[in-house]
Amino acid sequence: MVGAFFFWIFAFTAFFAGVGVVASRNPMHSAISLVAVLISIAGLFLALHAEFLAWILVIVYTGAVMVLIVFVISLLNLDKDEPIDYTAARRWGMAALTMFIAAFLVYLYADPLIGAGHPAKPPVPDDWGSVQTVAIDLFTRYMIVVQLAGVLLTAAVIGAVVVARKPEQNEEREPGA
Amino acid sequence: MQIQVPEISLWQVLPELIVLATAVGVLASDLFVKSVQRVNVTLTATLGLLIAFFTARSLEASATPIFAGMVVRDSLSILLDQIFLAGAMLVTWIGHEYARRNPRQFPEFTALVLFATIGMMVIAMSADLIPLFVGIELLSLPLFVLAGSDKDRLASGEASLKYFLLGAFSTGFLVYGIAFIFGVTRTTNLTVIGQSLAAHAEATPLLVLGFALLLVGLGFKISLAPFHMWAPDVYQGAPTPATAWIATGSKIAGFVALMRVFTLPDVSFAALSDYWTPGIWWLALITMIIGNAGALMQSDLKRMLAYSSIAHGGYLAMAFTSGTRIGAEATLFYMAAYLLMTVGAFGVAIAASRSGQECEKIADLSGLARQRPWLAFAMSIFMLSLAGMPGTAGFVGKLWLFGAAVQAQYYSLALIGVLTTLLSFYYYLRVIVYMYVHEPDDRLLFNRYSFSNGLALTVCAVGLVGLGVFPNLLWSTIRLCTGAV
Amino acid sequence: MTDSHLFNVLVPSLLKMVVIFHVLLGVVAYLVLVERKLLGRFQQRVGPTRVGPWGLLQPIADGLKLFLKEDIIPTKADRVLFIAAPLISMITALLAMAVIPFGPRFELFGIDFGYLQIADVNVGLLYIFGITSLGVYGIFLAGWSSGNKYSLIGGLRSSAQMISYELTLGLSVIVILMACGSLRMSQIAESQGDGFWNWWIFSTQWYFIPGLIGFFLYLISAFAETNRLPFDLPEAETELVSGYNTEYSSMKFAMFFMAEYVNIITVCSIATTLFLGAWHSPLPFAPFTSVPGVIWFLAKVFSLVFVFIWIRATLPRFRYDQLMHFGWKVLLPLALVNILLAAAGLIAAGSF
Amino acid sequence: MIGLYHFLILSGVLFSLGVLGVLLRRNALVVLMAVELMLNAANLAVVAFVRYPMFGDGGIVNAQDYAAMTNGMTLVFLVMTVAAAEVGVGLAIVINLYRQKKSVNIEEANALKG
Repeated sequence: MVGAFFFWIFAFTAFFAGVGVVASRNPMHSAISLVAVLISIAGLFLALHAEFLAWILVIVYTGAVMVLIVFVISLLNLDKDEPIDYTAARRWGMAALTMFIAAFLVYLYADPLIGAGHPAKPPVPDDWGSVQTVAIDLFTRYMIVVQLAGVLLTAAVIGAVVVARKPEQNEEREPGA
Repeated sequence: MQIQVPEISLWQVLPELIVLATAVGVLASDLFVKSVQRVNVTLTATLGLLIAFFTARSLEASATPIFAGMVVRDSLSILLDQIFLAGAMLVTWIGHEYARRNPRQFPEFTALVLFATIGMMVIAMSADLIPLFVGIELLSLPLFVLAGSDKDRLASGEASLKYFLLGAFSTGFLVYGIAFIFGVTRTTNLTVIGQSLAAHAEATPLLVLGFALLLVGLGFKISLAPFHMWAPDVYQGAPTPATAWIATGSKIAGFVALMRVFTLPDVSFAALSDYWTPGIWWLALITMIIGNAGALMQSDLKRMLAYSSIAHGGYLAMAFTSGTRIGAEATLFYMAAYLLMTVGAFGVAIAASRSGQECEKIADLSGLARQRPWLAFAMSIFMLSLAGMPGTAGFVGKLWLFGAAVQAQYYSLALIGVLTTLLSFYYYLRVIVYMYVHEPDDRLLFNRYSFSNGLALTVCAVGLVGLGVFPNLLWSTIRLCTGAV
Repeated sequence: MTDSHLFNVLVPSLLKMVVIFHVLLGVVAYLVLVERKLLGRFQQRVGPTRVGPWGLLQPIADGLKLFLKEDIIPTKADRVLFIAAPLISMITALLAMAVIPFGPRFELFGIDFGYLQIADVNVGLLYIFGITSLGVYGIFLAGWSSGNKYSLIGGLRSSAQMISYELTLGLSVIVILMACGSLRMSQIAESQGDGFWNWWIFSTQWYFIPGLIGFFLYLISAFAETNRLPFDLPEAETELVSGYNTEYSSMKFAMFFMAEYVNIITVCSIATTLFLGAWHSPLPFAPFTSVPGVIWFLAKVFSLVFVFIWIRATLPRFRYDQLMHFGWKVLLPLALVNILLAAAGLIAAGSF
Repeated sequence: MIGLYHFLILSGVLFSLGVLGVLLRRNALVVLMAVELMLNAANLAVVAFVRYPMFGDGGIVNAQDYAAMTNGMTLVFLVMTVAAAEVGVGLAIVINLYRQKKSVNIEEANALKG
């Protein structure tokens, strides 16, 4: 019962905030809606016994990534209303998307594995999805991908800095160029 | 609590580590050595890539996955490592000249090329969807930046934005596809997925959805039609060396990812080939037609090459659809040939600049043969090879590609392939006509091209002709690869 | 969930919640007075003395004044976010208090109340970082939604500053996680009993260096996180006319004001729990151990708060670029080196 | 009773909203946010799949389930990492373009046509 209650609360918040992301005319409102979506998803993660991921989601996404986005929005002073575009190509896109959702739901119900009934939900011990359990595997089995993620972040930092850096005026790297 | 650390076999990933060290070394060398010409950067990169190349050659292949099943150092990955490293070297060389002329382009260019190369090498050796995904991103992020590296041109910034937004969009599909595949099989390990799918070869709707989304995600990366619309804009807007690496490295790596996920027998989705081949069949068909038709109408050289690259993606996908061993071999061979001819073509586009003016239109090549005969000759080889003229690697590759399609009884696909190839002669030959027949339309002379660029072009041209005449040089290695996997 | 279970879990929690909440708000009100008095002393003045004996009723007068002021929403403001911003600030500040263990286990009327802590979450530390990282939004949105350039600059500065220093804040605490092996606040507190030499500030491996460095890194970044001098650039009165809260008045202003002081108490409580032995007495024998744990905890917290006020009275404000350089080029590398040190110490001691 | 497909449907809806945002909006930053929505929808699906094994018998979890759990969580963790890197690079690219054009409208990025 308690689980269902939390699910519906978070699911509805996530849905309406998700609509807010897409439908808000002001980018700042979109960003704040996205923060709400992320917090709801973190709540759903908690309901699914993934507490490590839930808090990482809050700390990394809402605490850093979204703050960065919000920062850029206000830095660029983008709080002007932007009309949403309903030109033909985009209408097609929307139609295709609606079809996708419909097909997805039909698929879901037609799937013999799911349609027959809910998959069972085994009771899990306390350390399921806990920081310790996940961290141990992250640093042993998945060590190489964690290292790779480090390389990726390094590349991203270098890339972001060189792209966002102001082009140097009067740069004299090559005389006579 | 007892924590078991899996075996750490760093020497197995030594080429990747060397490239990483080189990337850091390149950044450092630019920091500490103030060289106007940036020779030090190119030299560092070349040295590092050469060492990595020979390290990769000397590695011993083994089909047993390492690092707890995350990556595998089989002969396929070793071969592809060499292809990527060679490609990165060529791109560094042609990029050297571009950077010399456009001093506003930042020196981190080479380092980012190297980071992207690491991503490609990771894709080539992944035995699991997680490193595959991280590899794809490690490949994409530096390329997004490279596309925007020329701050003097508005087009570069726009290309970068378009590439980024579509790349991120496709990542969304890719991740969602992986999510469904994980949901059904409860693992991301390709070997385990292959085994469990082979055990009960039944495609549940969720699995099909997973395939489809994965295919869409990868389709964006390798610009298969109808997911190709970003390619012409990005290729045109990005600085030419970046374009060269986007067009070759990224596309080849995307196909390698497809290969790792879809076709390798016993380890991936090969058991369910009935479900995904029709999808790729149609994509290949549309891609060949759209790519070639689009290229016909272009007057911009890079845009033309972009459509041509889309078309070649179609040819590769065609062989890929067959899912046979000869198909895989043909794909690998054509990848190598495609790398040489495309990097070469972009290299000529860089070299054939006039003072203060980059070569953009095809017409800008007018009269190249008279002033820079070697450039024009090399470009002719690249164009003829792209078109599939006998005597070049392009011809041999295409022959095998079509052979694979015919062998798999995809007659209509092969027929379309041959027809569009014939069509493609028109636009490739047009370039040659401009170079040899047309007079230069103004008095501006072509710039002298640098040693590094000349070297790159020579390597490409010699390689193409060499592989065209003695295809066995590469073919035997490739057979070893597909035999081993 | 059975009734008795509900009773045993929910009632103690609720009671603790009510008590902690009210004590906290009272403390915040008087903290302002304490700060003004102390600042007075530091500056050779006497501070507020008029309202009540020794000015003791000053907080009530201040509160009344704020309540009675006109509540203004600027016309150019983004109404929804303008109203939401102080709420976010206040709520995140209060939420972070939920996992702080003020005292050891205790029983009342035969009911086991557990620790004097509202919720004993097993990822307490992550929870705190998660919640405090949300606190940025309050200040930032206040600055943005006011429709005033000073406010916006204040908001931008604060978000940049808070993200930058949050990194150091998180990394400085890793040392303790490595030594203690738990994220549960009560467990971290329990692990520091029997004398001050067992507090994590002194007892991390490799002598006491990592713990000490970690503590000071934590304290410095805590100043930045709470926007206190010398890092109070987001609201610098002299250059930004109070920055993000320029346009706020009445209750909304009071909420920011309270959130700031609640945050100070929160960071000091976290420091106490993590580094200073929580509720444990400094010396493990009779006269010290007979003092209740809560008293020790509060004593440590208020010593830290005193340091906060002392620093405010002593140091001048940083310039913005100095602040960023200091955060990224000094504190962050130091925190990383510190983690390496601690790891080396732990391995040397055979704890891994 | 909340089951797997409650989560899957929510994830599908959020994903579609993200796709819709990408197709419909012209502000590059909003498009970026819509992409984040897609990635998080995928993450939600993975975490739901971890909790509800589709072939499981509903019994006590065993070591294999733990392996699958950490596998899924690692996937989600890396998707988050990658998304963070992507946002960093993306914002840099947007700022770069804004410097040149004073706009982040992708429809106005039309120097490239052919």
